[in-house]
Amino acid sequence: MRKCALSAMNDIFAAIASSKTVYLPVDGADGNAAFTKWEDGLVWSHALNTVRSPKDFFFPQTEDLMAFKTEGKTIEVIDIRKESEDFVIFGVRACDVKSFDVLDRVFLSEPVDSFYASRREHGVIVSLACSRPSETCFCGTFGIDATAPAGDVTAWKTEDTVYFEANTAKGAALLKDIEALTEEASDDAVKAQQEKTKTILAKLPLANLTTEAFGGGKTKEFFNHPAWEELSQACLGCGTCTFVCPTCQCYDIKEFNTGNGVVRYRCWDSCMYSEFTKMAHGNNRLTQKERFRQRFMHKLVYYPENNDGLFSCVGCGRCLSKCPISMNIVKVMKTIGGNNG
Amino acid sequence: MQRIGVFVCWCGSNIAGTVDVKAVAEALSHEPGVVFSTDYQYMCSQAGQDMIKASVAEHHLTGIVVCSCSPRMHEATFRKTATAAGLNPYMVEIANIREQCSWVHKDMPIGTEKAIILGKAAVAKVHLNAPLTPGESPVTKRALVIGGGIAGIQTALDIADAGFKVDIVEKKPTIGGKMAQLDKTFPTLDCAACILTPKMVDVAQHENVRIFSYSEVSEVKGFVGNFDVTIKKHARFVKEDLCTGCGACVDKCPMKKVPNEFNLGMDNRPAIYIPFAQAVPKVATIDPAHCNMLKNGKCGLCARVCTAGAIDYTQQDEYVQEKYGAIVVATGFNPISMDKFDEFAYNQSKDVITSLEFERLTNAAGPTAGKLLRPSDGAHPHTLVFVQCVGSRCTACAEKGKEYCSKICCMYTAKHAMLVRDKYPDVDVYVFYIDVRTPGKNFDEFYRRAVEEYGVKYIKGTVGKVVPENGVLKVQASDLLNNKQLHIDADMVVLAAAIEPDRSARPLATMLTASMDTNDFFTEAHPKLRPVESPTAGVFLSGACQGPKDIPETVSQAGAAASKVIGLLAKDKLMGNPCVASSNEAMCNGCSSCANVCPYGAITYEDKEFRMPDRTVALRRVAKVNPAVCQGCGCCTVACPSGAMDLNGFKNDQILAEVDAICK
Amino acid sequence: MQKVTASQLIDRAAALLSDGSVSAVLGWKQGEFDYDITPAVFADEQALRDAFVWNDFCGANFSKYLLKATKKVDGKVLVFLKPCDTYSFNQLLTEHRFDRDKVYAIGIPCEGMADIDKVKAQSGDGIVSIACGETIQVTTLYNDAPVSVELADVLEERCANCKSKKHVAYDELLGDEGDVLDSARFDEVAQLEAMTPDERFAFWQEHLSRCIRCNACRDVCPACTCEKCVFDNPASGVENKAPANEFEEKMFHIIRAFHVAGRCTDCGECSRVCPQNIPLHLLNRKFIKDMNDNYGEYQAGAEVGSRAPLVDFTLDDPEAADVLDRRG
Amino acid sequence: MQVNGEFKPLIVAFCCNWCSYAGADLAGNNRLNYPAEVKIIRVPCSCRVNPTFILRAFQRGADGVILCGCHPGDCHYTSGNYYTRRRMAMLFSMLDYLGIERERTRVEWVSAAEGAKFAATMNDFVAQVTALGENKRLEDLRCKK
Repeated sequence: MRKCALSAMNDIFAAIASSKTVYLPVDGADGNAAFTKWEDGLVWSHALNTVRSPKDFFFPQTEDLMAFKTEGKTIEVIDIRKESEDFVIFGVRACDVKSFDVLDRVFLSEPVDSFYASRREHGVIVSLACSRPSETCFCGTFGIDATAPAGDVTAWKTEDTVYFEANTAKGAALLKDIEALTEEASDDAVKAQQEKTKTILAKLPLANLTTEAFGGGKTKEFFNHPAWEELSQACLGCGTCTFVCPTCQCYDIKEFNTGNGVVRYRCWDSCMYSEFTKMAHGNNRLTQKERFRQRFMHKLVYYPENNDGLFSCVGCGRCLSKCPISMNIVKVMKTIGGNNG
Repeated sequence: MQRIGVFVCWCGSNIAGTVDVKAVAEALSHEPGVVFSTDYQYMCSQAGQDMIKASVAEHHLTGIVVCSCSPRMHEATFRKTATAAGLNPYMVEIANIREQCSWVHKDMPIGTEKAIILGKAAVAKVHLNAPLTPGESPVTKRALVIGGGIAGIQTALDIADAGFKVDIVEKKPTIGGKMAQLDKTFPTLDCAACILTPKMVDVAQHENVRIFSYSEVSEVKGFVGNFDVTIKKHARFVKEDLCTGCGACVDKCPMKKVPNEFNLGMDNRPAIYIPFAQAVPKVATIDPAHCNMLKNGKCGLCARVCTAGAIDYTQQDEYVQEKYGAIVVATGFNPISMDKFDEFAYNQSKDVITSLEFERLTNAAGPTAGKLLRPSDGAHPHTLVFVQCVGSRCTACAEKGKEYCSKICCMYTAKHAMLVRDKYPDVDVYVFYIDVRTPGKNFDEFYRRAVEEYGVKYIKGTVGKVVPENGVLKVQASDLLNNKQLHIDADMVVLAAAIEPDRSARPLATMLTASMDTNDFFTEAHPKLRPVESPTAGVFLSGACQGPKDIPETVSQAGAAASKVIGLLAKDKLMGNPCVASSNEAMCNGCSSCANVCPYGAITYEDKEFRMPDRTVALRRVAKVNPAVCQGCGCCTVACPSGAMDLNGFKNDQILAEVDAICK
Repeated sequence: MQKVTASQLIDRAAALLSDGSVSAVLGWKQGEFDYDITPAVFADEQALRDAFVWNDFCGANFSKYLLKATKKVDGKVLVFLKPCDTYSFNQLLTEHRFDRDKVYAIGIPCEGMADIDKVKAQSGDGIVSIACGETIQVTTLYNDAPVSVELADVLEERCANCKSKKHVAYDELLGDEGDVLDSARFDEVAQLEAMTPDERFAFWQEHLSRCIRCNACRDVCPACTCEKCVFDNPASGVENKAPANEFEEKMFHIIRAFHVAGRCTDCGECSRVCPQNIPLHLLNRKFIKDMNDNYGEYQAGAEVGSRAPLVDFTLDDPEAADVLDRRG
Repeated sequence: MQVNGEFKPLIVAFCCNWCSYAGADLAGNNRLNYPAEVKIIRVPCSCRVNPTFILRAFQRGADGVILCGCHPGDCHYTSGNYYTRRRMAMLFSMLDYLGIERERTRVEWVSAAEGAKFAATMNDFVAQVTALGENKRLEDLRCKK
């Protein structure tokens, strides 16, 4: 385990930034933290987490896939793919690190999404253990240990010191790059913080929420559950939950006519939108109830069914705090699953 | 995908001098969808048009772009060419490369480049053009004239003479309007009744004219060529078809103290009355507010004396429904109320009267049998003061009067002054004026006669106050030319009250969806070029409802309105302009924004059942555009938040395509 | 603290349900953490007694829900309306968006609603419970004793600049009627106007670049009730699902603000729900302020059937250049 | 657009059919020059111009947008330009509020008889936009060549 003084982090960022782009959570003018490209002097936020999840780094909201150039009546197809550059993301929380597993299973299984794969390959994740979880946190429900997040490197932040431990070869290489700026450390302080955090985690309001009732094979049990009607009745049909969600991975492919050609790009889509997966005959999800059900059935039943029991929710709590009408997966799990946490 | 032909015109050297037309044709030939592109010296010539026609056939064109002069010049020409070639005329777009390109740019490369871009925009638009067909609607060959004054009478007569049926609706028991109350008319001083009453008789006897007197329009539905109108006939308690107008009932009626509105309250009439001797229809009317029989069930004298048995105390208001192809508004004017003009003591002294009251006072059929007598005591007056512009041109006192000039007062005041001096040379007559306005044939001559031959004392200045004192009206005034204050002891003061549109006009305008200005005068479709048409198709304007007018002007406008109506009714079918708005009901919210901005009242709403995306059926309020009424301005399309409203020929996507092509 | 209590509302709603005057109640439903309250339709008294809440966190404006509720529910829907909600209610009626006869509206006074982010700024994160009384008592994982927070210090922006405590529509009013207030809601707009164009550009660039086009602002907006929004309609030419670049971000917000101009009652829901804290109300208020300054005071929703400034005109309106010059 | 190192703005002019488009024609009839950078789009009435069209022009690379209609009171459709006046005043004020140069937008009333005014207006507007330079604040980089 390596450590450095919190006050020395600027040097660490500078050292890494000499060869890779560095991103870290920085407090914005609006009071929220957001992953921001590091520049000299930018301060690592103390916020628990960002509003936008770090999935943007691998699966950005919009991304050009290919282009067509038109000249009169001729069309030329342009391959605009290029290899991603190396980058490091600092401060990814345990829940969000876990979300990359969820995304990987979608984008890295055959056929591999080359855009995603390239970014994943070139990105180094420095996770950050939690010490002050919020009431909206429930990563424990999905078996995630907030005090020991995965990632290429795990970091723990105390009052004045940052501890690092490499988990992968990529991580080890990163620590190697900054070896001169860090020193060897015992894990006592980390252990103490973990202990303390665990007692807090146990006291969280959602600490006892479980996934017992859910998982693959539960489609029949839940699909026609009468509670969907009531749960979805206030849903506005906006895309906030899906867009702040670290595991939502649906996208639409669209074309933009630039006047001189066409750009084919993809952008996040939301199963909450009435236009989602609309086909020539219309839409098979007729009302917000069906759209709402789709989202939660996907997270809690369909996805685990296809992915060895892995749920596509990591308990980050973003939808709990950001839904305009405060309807969220916890309320759904408790109502449908009969789980009173 | 369209198959587009591009035709670039040289216009001799007009275009070709600054634009390389061959380069334009060549450049546009590479645009997607263009299957044929050529240039020619004069595209509008017969040979040029023949070339277009041949090309349509040869290349199976579905759309045509002509790069030529302004569409204002030859759009119609090329649309006809397209029709002749078997294409829909609206599949033609013009790129204006003459007026807006070759003529304003001097440099050949620059002009050529711009011409190509304008051509591309036209090509982009034609891609999205769709064939348009003008809607057809039948025309009901009957006109409605609302108002039976000289304007309405003249309009009705002219329409009727052309062979069309006309109905006149008049809210008073008789037609005739204001003109029937006048004494003499300027500038010829012929008697109003002598020229009006024969027309009243003519119109009443005309086989094509029906008169609904004592009636009002209560509902208007429909649109140009197809109005459905409900007319409310007030109960007059006298059977119109039986009454002979003998007047026996009028003589016998015991209730004789009803203020006579025809004489503006200066004398009385019975509860059953005929407004004046030449009234049309000459039928008695019972005033239910004063008739003892109707109020208390006691009396019944009139029924007893009526040998024709025309009296019917049980008569009810009656509603008549009729269809019309055109509606003429001729609701006329009234003098404004003098209540707010305390300075002239109108409400304090009977000897302060309005000019219209003065008309009755000098009229042989009036309350004094035409003798000039002071209303308060019937004495012969010696000094008369006329005050002009009372409530007119009132820029500083908008809450009291009107900002506009009432136009007729200068002339009738000159007339009044002259009449007084002619009959009673012993009477001193003063006229206070701001300006004397006499822009009419023989008008200024008339005014000068009043001053020069009749010795009327015209004083430029204003009357500040009129104070009734010991049977005399103390008039305080200023003489602006001599810069002095004047004090005149007058026996009578005559106020040239401003005129305003009749009160019935505003609700009528709402029913007709015809627009009005802030003074409640009806607005014309165009102030210069369409002065007798309302912006609402099929509604026409006659007389003072559109603005202050004297009799000759009213009569000429009445004739003009009639000719417009005749032009409309002469058609069997109305062919609409197909470039009108239409609403995509699936997207319409029914919010009324579009109807709020429509200047023509072309948009109505209906509740319609829709299959919703979730397969339920819902009743939704949606906009409907009447293509026969819409004029195609497109205002509604921008007011519509959902984009449900679009305009044929200038659709959103067409304009966006033009923008895109230009900004490429 | 709210002047009318939850039990007063529940009792009244229960009475109206039981005598058949209404067949459903649109109200606020208890959440997980005392502050995450969800709009809900209550069908019977038991449901009301179980979960209906009314406290300092009941921000949701129910007017828009009436579009769906009045179509779905047989009989009348009882809706509770705060003063600002009543303006939206009227505006929707002006636009014929729901059947007034199917609604029983109860006006309730409002002392302003609390912004949970502002509460957390005082109490800290890790909220275990919140009790709304004279003050807001917040119990957290990280404080030994409850933290006491004054409602006045943690009001949502729209409540801190409340325009009216007067209900402009209701069938019945619980509690006392308030007044239209002289609010400072345009101050921030004026401050922006006083900046240089470069500063304004930087301000909006920073804020709008955060937009994730989740459409929460649009979907919560009581003025945005289009059957089909232009931004969802491929035929409109402006449809898009993502803020692909700076232009798209601006385009969406300009057009959205323009479409609701004259119809926006300034209820503030857009800013309340924005997950990225974009001050969207500053766009809507800009239009309101401009319209007030140039065409006379107009409050959308103040009365049913009024004609909004952009579907109206006078002969002597100022020219576009004058409108810009007037502000300097 | 840069032409030989010189900035040539792209100007989109929306002209109502009855007055301003005819005014532009008259400018042509009288051979009154104005820069070819001005490209005119004909609309029936100025009130047909949706703010979307204006934003679209900027998106696609226009450096200035001018809207011309009949003088107030002279609208062929009686009141269209009054609505235009309000709509554009509000839209342009909003663009200004967002920090977009106000000199890039203009409303001008040009009658069918005002060919000279049309040409003078276009000359002036082109000069004004040229002085501002390229539209950077309301452009869509995807549309750049």
